[in-house]
Formats: sequence, C-alpha cells, structure tokens
Amino acid sequence: MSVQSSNQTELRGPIQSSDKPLGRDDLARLVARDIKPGSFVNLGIGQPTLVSNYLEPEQNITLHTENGMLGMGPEATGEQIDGDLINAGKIPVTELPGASYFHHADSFAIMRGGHLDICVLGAFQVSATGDLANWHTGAPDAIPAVGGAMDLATGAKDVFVMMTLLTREGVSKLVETCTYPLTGIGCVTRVYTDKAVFLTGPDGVQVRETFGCTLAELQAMVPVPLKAAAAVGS
Amino acid sequence: MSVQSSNQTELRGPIQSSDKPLGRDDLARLVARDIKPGSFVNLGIGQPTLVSNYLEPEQNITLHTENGMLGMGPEATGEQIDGDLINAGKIPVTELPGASYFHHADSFAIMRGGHLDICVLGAFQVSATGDLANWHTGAPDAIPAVGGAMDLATGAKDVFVMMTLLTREGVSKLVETCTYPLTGIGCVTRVYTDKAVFLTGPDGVQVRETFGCTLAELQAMVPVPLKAAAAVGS
Amino acid sequence: MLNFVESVGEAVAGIKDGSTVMIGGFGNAGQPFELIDALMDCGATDLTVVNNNAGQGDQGLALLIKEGRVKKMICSFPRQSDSWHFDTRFRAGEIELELVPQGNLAERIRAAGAGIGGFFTPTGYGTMLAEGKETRILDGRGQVFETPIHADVALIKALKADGKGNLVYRKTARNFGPIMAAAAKHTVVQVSEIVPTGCLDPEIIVTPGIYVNSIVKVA
Amino acid sequence: MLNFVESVGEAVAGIKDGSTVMIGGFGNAGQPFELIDALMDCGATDLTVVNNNAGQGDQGLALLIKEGRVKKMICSFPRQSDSWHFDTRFRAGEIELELVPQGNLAERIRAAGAGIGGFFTPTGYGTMLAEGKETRILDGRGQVFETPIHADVALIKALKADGKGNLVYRKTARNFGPIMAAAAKHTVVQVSEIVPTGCLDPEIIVTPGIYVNSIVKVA
Repeated sequence: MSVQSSNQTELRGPIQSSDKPLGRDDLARLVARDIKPGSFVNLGIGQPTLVSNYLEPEQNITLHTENGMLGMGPEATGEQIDGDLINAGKIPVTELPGASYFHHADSFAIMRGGHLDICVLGAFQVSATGDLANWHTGAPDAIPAVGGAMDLATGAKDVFVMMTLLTREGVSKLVETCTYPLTGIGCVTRVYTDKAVFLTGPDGVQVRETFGCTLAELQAMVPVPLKAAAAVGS
Repeated sequence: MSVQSSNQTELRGPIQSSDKPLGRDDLARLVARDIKPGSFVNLGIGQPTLVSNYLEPEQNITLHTENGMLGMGPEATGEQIDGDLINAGKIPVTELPGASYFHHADSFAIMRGGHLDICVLGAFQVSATGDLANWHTGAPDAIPAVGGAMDLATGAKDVFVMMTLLTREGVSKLVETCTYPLTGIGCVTRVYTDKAVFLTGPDGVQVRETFGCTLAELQAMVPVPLKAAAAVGS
Repeated sequence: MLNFVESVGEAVAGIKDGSTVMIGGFGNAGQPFELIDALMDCGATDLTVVNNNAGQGDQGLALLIKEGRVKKMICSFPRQSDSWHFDTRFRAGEIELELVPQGNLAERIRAAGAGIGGFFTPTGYGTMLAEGKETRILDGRGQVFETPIHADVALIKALKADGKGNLVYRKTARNFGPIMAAAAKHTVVQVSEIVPTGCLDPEIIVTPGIYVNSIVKVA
Repeated sequence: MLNFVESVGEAVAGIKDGSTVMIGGFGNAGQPFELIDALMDCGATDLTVVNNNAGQGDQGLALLIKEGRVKKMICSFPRQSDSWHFDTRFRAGEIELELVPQGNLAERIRAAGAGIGGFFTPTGYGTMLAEGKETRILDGRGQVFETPIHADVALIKALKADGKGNLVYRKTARNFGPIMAAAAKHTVVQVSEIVPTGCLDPEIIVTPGIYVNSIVKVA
C-alpha cells in the first residue's frame, strides 16, 4: 500500500498517539519532525509559520519565501530589522549562511517548476481527493486575494495542510467536495489537524494517527470514509 | 512617406553616392555610420562583424552577443585571450566597462523581447517584402544549422542585412520571393550591398543610394521593382 | 535611450492619461515611494496599475487609488488589513480588478519582456481564476493559457546604477523590479546611489542597462 | 539531496542507458569536459543529448557521438568546421537530429525548469523549423507553439560552489548552465573551487543550491 510521496518519514502504527487534541504548537512540532532532512520548504502565512520554530539545525532544512529568497532565517528582532528583508507575510526576517536572492519570476519558477519538496499551507477546506480551498470564502462582499497560494498548491512536490479539523460551528473542514472556491485540484497529500493526521490522494483518505479520539469517534466527525493507514513495514 | 523605423539616421538624397561598388570595409563603415548613437546592437557572424571596426566611441553603441553578454569589446589578442570570454562565433573577445553577463534564456529574452535596436546579419536572399533566408541552402546533403539567426531576425527592432547584391553567378540575392528556406518573414528593414542600399518593407523596395551604378542599371540587375527613396525633408 | 534626470518629477513627466504603469515592490520592500508620489503630483489619471498589492495605508499607491486616478488594478493580493482605499473603491464598483495568482503575474510580466506570446501553466487550473480561459492537458496536467502583461511605463527601485544604467538591488527588495524593467516600454528607476561605469562587477548585474530609460537618485 | 563527490566517475555513475542528458557549454566555454569524459567511461548509451552544438574535434561530445552512444541530438548548431563525427553519423542516418532555433532551445529548457507546459513564440514562424507545429496569431504576430525540454540529467560547469550547492559562473561560460540545472531531474556540476557556506554573497548567486544534486571539484 502506497499513497505517499517520498517526503514522508514514516507511517506510524499506533493510531491514537495522544490522549487529547493537539495544540497549534504541538501540531507545528509534529509537522517539523515529519520534514525529511535536506528538504526545501515553503511555509505559508499564519499557522504554518509556527513550523519554523521547531525545525532542528540537524535537519538542514532550507526555507523559501516567494518574494525572492532561499535560506530564510527566523523573524528579525531589534537591530536585525531591515525593511528590504521580509517574508511573504511582509514580516521582517533574517538571512542564514548560504542564502540567495532572486527576482519574482525566478522565485516562482522554483515553486512552479516542482523544485520545492514541501509547502505547508492553511486551509478552509480539503476534499477527500486532496482538493484545496484556502484563498477565498466566496462571500459576495469579500475582497478576493490569492497571492502565491495557487502556485504553491500546484507546484510543490508535497502539499501539507495545517488546520483545525472543525470550524467554530463544529463542521468538518475535511469534506467530500469543497464548497469554497478552489485553490488547486488533487494537490494536498497530507492534512495535519488538532484531532488527526490524514493522508489524502486519489484512493481516498487514510488516518495516520489520532489525537484524543478513536478512529470511530473521528469518523463520526468527518463526512468522508476513513481508513487506518498501514504502519511502516506492515 | 515613411517606411523606416526610428533607428535610421537619414535618407540621403543623392542617389549615386560612390562611382564604384563598395568593398566590404567601406560597406561596414557605412553601416556603422548609420547606427544611431546609444543603440544596442547584435552583429552576426561573418561580414557583419566588420561593422565593429568602424563604430566610434562617441556613438556609445553597446554590443550584445547571444551567448550571454552586453558590452562586448573588440576581439581579444595575446594575453587578453580567455576561453571563458567568447562571442557567438566562438572567437575570444574582450569586455568593456559597463558590461554584464547573463544566462542563455536571459540573453535570448533580450533578443526575442524586442530590446535590441538593430541586428546586422548576412543573407543568402532577401525578398522585396523583407523576408530573410540566411541559414540553410536547402541542399539535400547539407547539415542544417540555425543558431540564433531566427531569434535575431524576428526579435530585433531593425534587421539590417549585409551582402553582395549578386551571387558569383551574377544572380540577384534581392528577389521577389526567397527560394532558400526562410529565416523570418517580413523582418528585414534595410539591405546593404556593394551596389546599393535598399529599404525593404510591406510597400516594396526603395533605393537609398547606389554605388557605381545608376538606378536604371541597378534595376536591370534586380528582379523586383525599385524606386528611389525620398531624401530627408522631401 | 538612457537619461539621468535630476528629479522624480522629471522622471515621470512623460506618463500619459490612460497608461498602464507597472510599480515594483512587494509590500514596502522595493516599492518606489518617491516615484509614486511624483506620479501623484504629475496628474496622470485613468491608469491601469500592475503591482502585487493594491496599496497600503495612506501613502503611495493607496493614495493614487483614493484620488480616483486608477481605473484598473492588476494584482495578486489586494486585500490587506490597511488596504482601505482600495476596499472602498472596489466595493463601490469604482475600480476594476484583475486578480492574478502571484506566479502567473510574475510569469506574465516576464513573458512580456521576453517576447513570449502566451504560455500554459498548471496554476489556477480548475479554479474560478481560470474561468473563461483556454485550457489543455499538457505533460499529463490540466493547464491554463495565460498572456503577457505589457506596460507603457515601469516605476521601480534599485540599490545602485552605473553610467550604463546597469542595476543591482538589495535583498528581497529585488522582487518585481527586474521583470518589470524588461516588460515596460519605458522604465524609470529610483536608486540610492549612482556609481561610475565600470564600478559594478559585470558578473553581479541583475538588470542590464538595455532595460532602463530614466534614472533618478533619491536621497 | 546534495552530494559532494570525490570523482567525476562517481558523479555520473547513475546515468542510465536511454537517458536524456543536457550538457552545458557554448563552444568550449562552460563545457564540462571532465564530466563528458566520465560519461564516456561509464558506458551509458542510447542517449538523447541536449547541447547547443553537436561536438567539435575529437573530444568530449564529439567522441560520444563517434562511439555511437548518442541516438539523438537536440541542438541549434550542429554544423561546424570540425564537427566531422556528427556529420558522418548524420549523413549515414545513424543519429537523429532535432534542430531548434537557439532561443527556442534556451526558452524550452527554461520552461521545463519553470513548470511551463508550453509557450508561443514568433521565432521560426513561417519557416521549415515550424512545419507541423501549432501556430496562432498573438499580439498581431504569427507565433509557434513550443514545448518544454526536460532532462534526466544535466552536466554543467561552474566556477565556484558553496556548501549549500549555490553556484557562480565565469563570464560567457555561464551560458546554458543555470537553465539546464533547473530543467533536469538530477544536476551534476563540476567546479573549479568549493568554498565554505557563507562565502558567496547571497546577492550574486546565479544558481541556488536547490537546483544542484552532485558537485565535484575538477583541478
């Protein structure tokens, strides 16, 4: 059984790996741990940015920011702040040794040409087949804004989504078919939520691990058929 | 009356400006004089390369070579020779102050994006409407090779051709319709030959000046209708 | 032809009503504030503006929009916490918006400068931003046909220029500058420093002078 | 993943029969002679080779062609005074030739690296090199549809690499290196010098390490 690309580390066996839902930082730590050493990664604005706090130097991860840089370092503070050195969220950042700068077409060629190993994005909805909706609520009075979301979704080798599983109203964001406007089709390979990690693909949704719920309890929250992912070696 | 682009200097009035055909160097000097100050120019392999010998520093011409350089200087000699610094003809050249290097896609973007003011090319044939044939004889046993000829022909704002008017067999290379395989359609704006300078375009062929022949004698050599170009101000 | 001009006013003086103007910058980085202010002062109106965003706060592009000088924005991310002037005009139906995925924006600008008549890209396939556009399957993927974005004028910011108009930039302020310089008929650059020709290493030049028309030094 | 290897043999060891191999260089400038020799030694055959030319004299690519290891050349200029090995094979019908205008060659390689599924260009329109290709009128000009050229492996030469695989080149030896590095699944680079990470100014890096897989220092 194989639904995953080369950038996952392993399929962990025990289906319930925490006795309570994961907080945002625990989830960011989990995503960080799952990124294969040596990867080139783009972290989307918002919750995905937290992942950078948990990357270990030994992992040798290179961060890309679509406004023209590889080798982005942590957020700048105090004297480090330089208006010419910002990330895609327009936050001042720092430069690591081995960084490089390039213009926007070259930067998006990195994304669109399939050179990033992983991008981590937030989402409004993800479908059972990996469709992503994360740029527009579709509300008639909303000002639409897409930025680089569609390029990341279609360009990266693996697209990881980080989101809460349920809306504030308790509705699953993992859905049979997205009702929000799409960002990309069939692009999401993995969904990290507070309640479970899902592997998505053409063959449907597998659950790698759950947090604070059983697979049966999870299935009750989610309107798409779930099955347990095989553990490594099984 | 206007058949010329912005890069011509003037339409000289006296139709016969030399009492004998021009040699290659005189022709190169004439082309050099006609290049507007400040222009960015690509000189093709062969006869067009001679033009560089007659460009005056005051003209402030910047030479482009398609293998990745603006600001190319004269051919390198002696100690100057550097295998990493060659022109499109693979001849060692030199670098002038203000030069820049770029990769092949960026170099051809300069050509294809319409940024070169003039390219000067050799030709087998030019048609009355400015079609160019300069890359392939069409002979069945010939090894075809095109290089950057088609990119230059379609990309430069003005395409000047330098050639002898007649083949060794005495046949005009200025033709109604090219019989050799085409390099580009309607791209040539001016043809410099040993016997005359022609302005080509959708309205047919005008003769700017002749060398060692009258317009009537020229017409007898050339199978396309000729008319005298208007002098400036007329 | 390259000109070194004395003031930002002179640099933008040729911009006509109805022009398409590309403005460099991503957020504030690389944004040519002084040139935008000069565009404000010169009075040109009915503009189509190409920029990643649609103005922030009460300065630069946001002011141009506030004053009704922009009839159309071509951008990827007009919605920001402080993009109130755009928001107001857009909700009132007083400004046209062509929303473009950021990579398509960059590639379409690049295509204009490189003489590409159009290209197919997977970005946006199957989304509302591809509605009405030609699509086809290439390399096994659904792709959308996108066309070049040309401009009459580009206003950009660089770090240094030499006497030939060659430019270098600084850090992520490089962003859209190099591709906009190539895509516009007339490129105006504000720089922090002008150095003598020969003082920039030919290996590190990002924008060759062939793409530059007017340079003005801004303190 | 990036590897620094000890020998050119190790660098090309993974190249399989039937691979498409891009080889950098324009004439001798930027040509990775040592990597080509290693490709010769490693025995891979039935290759499709992408290079501007089709070998010169009795070295490098010309030898690969002489030995019958190249089934197809994709290039712009195979005819040179000393391209006798290609000439012989071509006249004997023993090597396939895809002749591509040099700008289309560069742009098609660039398209592969940039994720573009195809593009329209005026170059070649109305000529025999566009026969059988889709055409359309765009921006008032006849244009030809061209597709990306992908490769399994790129063999290129750069001046220096740092520990992250970032590359800088030297003068016109830069030529096809940066675009081939981006277009191939696996990029092998021979360099004159390897410097510690942090020793290359981030502003002057031409090929970011993300495009590089194997680096070998050649004396």
